[in-house]
Amino acid sequence: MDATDQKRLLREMLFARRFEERCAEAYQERQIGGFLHLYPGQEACAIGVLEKARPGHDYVITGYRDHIHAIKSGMDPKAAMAELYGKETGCSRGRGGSMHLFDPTCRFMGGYALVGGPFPLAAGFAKAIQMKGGDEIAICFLGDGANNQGTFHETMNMASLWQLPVLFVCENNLYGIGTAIERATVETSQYLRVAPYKIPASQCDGQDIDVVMSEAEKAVTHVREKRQPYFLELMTYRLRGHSMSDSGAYRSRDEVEQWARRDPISIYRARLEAANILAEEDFQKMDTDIQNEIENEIVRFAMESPEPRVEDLERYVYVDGGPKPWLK
Amino acid sequence: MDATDQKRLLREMLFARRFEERCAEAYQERQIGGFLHLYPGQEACAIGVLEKARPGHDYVITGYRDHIHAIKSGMDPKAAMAELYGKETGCSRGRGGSMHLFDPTCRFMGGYALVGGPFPLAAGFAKAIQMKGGDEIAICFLGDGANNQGTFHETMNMASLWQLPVLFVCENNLYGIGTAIERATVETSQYLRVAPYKIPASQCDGQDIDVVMSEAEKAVTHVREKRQPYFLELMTYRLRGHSMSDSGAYRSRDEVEQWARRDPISIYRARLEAANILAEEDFQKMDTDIQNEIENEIVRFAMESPEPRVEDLERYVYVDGGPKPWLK
Amino acid sequence: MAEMMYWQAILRAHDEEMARDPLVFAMGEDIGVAGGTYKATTGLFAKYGEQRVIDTPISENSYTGIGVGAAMLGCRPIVEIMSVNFAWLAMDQLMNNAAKVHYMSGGRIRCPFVMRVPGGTAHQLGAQHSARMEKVFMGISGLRVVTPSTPRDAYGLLKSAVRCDDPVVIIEHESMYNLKGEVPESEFFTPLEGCETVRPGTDLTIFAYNISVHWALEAAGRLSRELGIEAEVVDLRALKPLDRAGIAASVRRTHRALVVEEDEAPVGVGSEVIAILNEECFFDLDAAPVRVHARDVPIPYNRQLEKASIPNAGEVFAAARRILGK
Amino acid sequence: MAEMMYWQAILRAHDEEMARDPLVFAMGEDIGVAGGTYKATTGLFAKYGEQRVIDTPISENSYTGIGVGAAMLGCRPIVEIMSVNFAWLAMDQLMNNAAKVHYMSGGRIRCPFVMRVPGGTAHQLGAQHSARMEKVFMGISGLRVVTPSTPRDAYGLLKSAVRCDDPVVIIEHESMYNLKGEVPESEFFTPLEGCETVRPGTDLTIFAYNISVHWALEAAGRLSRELGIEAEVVDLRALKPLDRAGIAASVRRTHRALVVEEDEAPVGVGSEVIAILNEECFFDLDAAPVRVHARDVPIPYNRQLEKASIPNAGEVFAAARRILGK
Ligand SMILES: Cc1ncc(C[n+]2csc(CCOP(=O)(O)OP(=O)(O)O)c2C)c(N)n1
Ligand SMILES: Cc1ncc(C[n+]2csc(CCOP(=O)(O)OP(=O)(O)O)c2C)c(N)n1
Ligand SMILES: [Mg+2]
Ligand SMILES: [Mg+2]
Repeated sequence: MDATDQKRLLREMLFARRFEERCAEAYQERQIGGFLHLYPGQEACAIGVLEKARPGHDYVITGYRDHIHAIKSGMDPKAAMAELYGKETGCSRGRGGSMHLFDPTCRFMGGYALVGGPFPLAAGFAKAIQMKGGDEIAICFLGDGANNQGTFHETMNMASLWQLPVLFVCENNLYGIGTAIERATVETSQYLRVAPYKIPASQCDGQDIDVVMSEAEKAVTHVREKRQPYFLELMTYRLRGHSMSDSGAYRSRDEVEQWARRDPISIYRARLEAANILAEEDFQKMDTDIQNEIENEIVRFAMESPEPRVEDLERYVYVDGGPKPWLK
Repeated sequence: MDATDQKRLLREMLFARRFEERCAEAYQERQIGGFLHLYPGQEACAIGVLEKARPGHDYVITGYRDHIHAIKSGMDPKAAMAELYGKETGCSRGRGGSMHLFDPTCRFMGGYALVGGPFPLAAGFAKAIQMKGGDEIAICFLGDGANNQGTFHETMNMASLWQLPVLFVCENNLYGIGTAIERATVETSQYLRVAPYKIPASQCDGQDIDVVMSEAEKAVTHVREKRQPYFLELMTYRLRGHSMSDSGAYRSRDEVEQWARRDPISIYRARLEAANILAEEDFQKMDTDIQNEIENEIVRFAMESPEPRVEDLERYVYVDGGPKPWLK
Repeated sequence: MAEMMYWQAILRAHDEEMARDPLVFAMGEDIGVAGGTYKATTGLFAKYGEQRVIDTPISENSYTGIGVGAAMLGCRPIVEIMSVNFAWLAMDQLMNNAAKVHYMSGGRIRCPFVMRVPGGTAHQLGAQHSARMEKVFMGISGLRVVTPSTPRDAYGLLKSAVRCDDPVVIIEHESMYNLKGEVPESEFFTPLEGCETVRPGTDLTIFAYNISVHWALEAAGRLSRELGIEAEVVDLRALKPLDRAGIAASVRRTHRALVVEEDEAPVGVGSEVIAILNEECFFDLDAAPVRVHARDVPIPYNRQLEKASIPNAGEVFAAARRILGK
Repeated sequence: MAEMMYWQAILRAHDEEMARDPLVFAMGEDIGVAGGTYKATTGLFAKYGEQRVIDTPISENSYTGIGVGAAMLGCRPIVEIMSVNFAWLAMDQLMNNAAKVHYMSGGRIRCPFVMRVPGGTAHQLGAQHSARMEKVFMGISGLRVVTPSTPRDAYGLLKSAVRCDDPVVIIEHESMYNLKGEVPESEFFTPLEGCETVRPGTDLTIFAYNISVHWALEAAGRLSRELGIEAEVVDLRALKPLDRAGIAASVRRTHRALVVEEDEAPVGVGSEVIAILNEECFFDLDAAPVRVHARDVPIPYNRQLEKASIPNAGEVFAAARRILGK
């Protein structure tokens, strides 16, 4: 990977961070409502994995913590922010909200609010790919907590049985809301849980994007070439609360600080600086540019966009003008 | 185990066989309705395991193929047969039927018709035992197909996490109705599927009751003493159809014949004969006695028992005269 | 016209749609090698292979979800749930995903998903195998729900459902798979909306659906023969969305209404039809509309008790007499 | 009398019942160490320990089933489902086991199981977190379903539910946990059956439950102040079994009925109340009974659209005027 790409990657992670922080502000300002689950600390996961996949070609799905997955898949950040603002220009026309970003044009198949729900959907995408015969793969990002849902077990079995081209990425951030992993899960190493399904699996550091990319490359290649599932566990940490209403009482400040020292952006920035790819000022400028873009283009777009029309409330329950063969 | 017990065990298996065969007849005669799932071929499983547990003291639960589990748990076979006949004297007062035998007086907690449903119930019994502080254990008998249900995964995790005294017995008869295990399940050895839950597990022959008893003894002792779950897989085969409407098209006659040579009753009978514990005539007499008992006592009881009263249709929806603290 | 059984009509619809469109596929427990519990998929495994006729593990929620995911990419899965009771396990994927993804994506994702399920009380299958769950499916926004009472509709509704871009639940009936009826030989499609008058009449309207249509027709025959009462029988057929206008139109003519449902009454089809009549044509009603329905009990195994739990043609007949004071 | 919030009332009921009976225990996601999403179990973990206040994995169906199993042996579990939307995952154990085991065992097994669940539309939580599912719970035989509209009832119903030998579902509301109200200081129990007149009136009856009781009361106040119309407000409170006699008694006096439900209309509480009125006192009705209900859509995220989906006091007010022609 050359220096341009490395800087781009750093920029993407920093963009992700600032995007999420700006969301938090907009939430405080009551511009964004509902539940808001932010990604700071985990940026290297979605960005690193998808860097090694083919966004726009491969199908991507995740849970409610979905902004960065959507953007890295190719969603216009303006459409993402407008969605959070509930606007008609939002990627889901203001009907979805933070937990339900969708963009089929770049094959981002959505964020879902029920823990464990996306497992079978992802396998279903892979089934469709298999039937259609392309070289796409399906990629499913979910958390450690999700693996306790029955759908995990059921889907792993079928994905393996039917040789579905699906990559399961587990972002293990050690908590499901306020419940520590070891209080909810017997086997805390998630990649060890798929052995009975005979799905190849591995675990790696999720804070160092170079490590993520190198593991992701193997994983993606496996799925794409062998047309079989793979399970990749990334060890990570969320630096903010689970959602905006998190008390934080369930973990120590010390623990959070320890992990903050392994911030994926700092790690990568330090590496690029050490390799003389990036100077201190470059980073500052990058940051300022990003913040300006977010403020002047993205947030402004969201702010200035129109609300959906209340008359359209019942649109999209059923497909408008869908096929009615009985009328033919 | 002394000769008396050995003969008793053989008798129990033979009784189970004849009981089930008589049920099949009664079904043909339309005395029994609904779904009827019979146990021939698998007798050594329930009888062998429960021989090493404490029926009446330990809590037992299973699926719809439940007659023999119920009887070995201590249910009066008359009450079982009367239930199949839908009579008021049936163990479930004619409301349950073949798939829903219940007898709390001997702690047989029921047969259930939804595959996978009993897993959490069994863990719940174990939770109650844990709270009450006795030395009972919960024993859950289910099939190989049931292990593909989400409840398997969810329950194994919680049973292990909370150290619940529950023994899971998987009667692996290689089929779920007409689907062969390898067409539905990646890992065909079921005891290997619980490794990620860190539940001790083993597999053994389910046709030789001596083998079953020896493994069951270890399993039961583990659960009773360590107050932890255990998973025991018994390799077995059902010699009849899945239920009374089975076409048989999914397996070869050859395969069935091969397994018929490993009939648990023949195996044990031969062993007792070889050891001179049983003579040919003993067996014939045993069989005649059993058939007489079934016909003259059990079936007659069922036949002669009264039907439930239609006026009582709405009884048992709610507990009759249950506590109403707001009236106090 | 060919006479065929309900299961054969379903099989024919499967076969035609699978032959036409390579993205149509079927999945469910024992539908392939074993040919389907009610034979509705017999022979398809041999013809279309294991990629398109899939025997699933016993994992209702997730194979439903796999169907939903495949539908989101343009496949047209027909997922069979062996018995409606097992659909409780699949509600998460059906209600949270299939029913909502089109709406919550602002119309950007379509979900042409079909679930087929026999729903009804057969013969002494007991409390866990006798659920009737139409009310559950029709209560939640985003699904379409239809239910065929004849082989003709079993064919035509499945054909339409496969072509429809919305998720559709088709409720069949365990006791009707061997029902015989005329089915036109050339291809046709039954509408997924609207009710159908299956017997015209003037004195009262009997609303029914699925198996209860047969009870209603039997009762209507007796009413006519024995008492000279001419009951109109309306097969609701599409339970979601319900045809408010069609329901009201009949009662505006007959002024009396009776609803027969195999299900227990609370928050059921009967209550909904009555609420619609109250809203649409209250002052056209010459008598209080009446529900004929199952008793509010989990279904007992005993044959007599089971029979007493579920309504029948005799009860419809008696209720119609009561409404008309005859 | 002490004024307390809805969540505090629930907490108090938990605490008293757990202190009294060592077989009462609570389980659910994040209810222990984290104190409960809506604080309704705060402090219990420290007081009763992890054996009795259990943080579960995200495994709704199975921890529900574990609760049901424990109840079958005489424990009294209080299972919290964090949001009613997730209850779709637990329906198998709830509907197939909890609701049916007493009946199908011929009365030989009791299942004193309690499920608590906030059910309702809060603020912009979107389609997968805004379900209202009372109709689903109340449609199936074997369960009891209650829903408190005040802190007093939140306390009293949970107390009664824990003591009850039948499975009980308690539907709370995300937007009411901080609602304040008077709760008597001495122990009391609220009946699990029967409705309650929370405002007497003569001109029409407004039936409501859970959060809609507050809309009804607000509308009734305005009707009285602005138009001199005296509406009776009846809090249904027990949704299963519904109090047919109580429902009819009010309308026999007022002759007009309106039902407010937060849910979309089809096969809902409104339709059931109307069906009951038709059956019990059709000729007492001077006007067609009316439903005020949510629009038939998955709930959209956008605030305006969300508001437009859910009814409010203004709609109740307007509907009441229409009924009375004023
Ligand atoms: C079916 C379901 N149960 C519970 C919840 C509530 N909930 C939302 S997020 C969450 C924790 C999920 O943890 P994990 O999978 O580790 O994801 P993370 O948030 O840590 O990324 C829970 C319990 C839900 N949304 N859906
Ligand atoms: C939830 C559910 N899904 C499907 C069925 C239909 N069904 C009944 S038995 C059975 C096969 C179960 O196989 P297994 O667990 O191996 O038990 P076996 O009958 O072989 O003893 C199936 C699919 C059911 N009863 N419940
Ligand atoms: Mg996590
Ligand atoms: Mg089996």
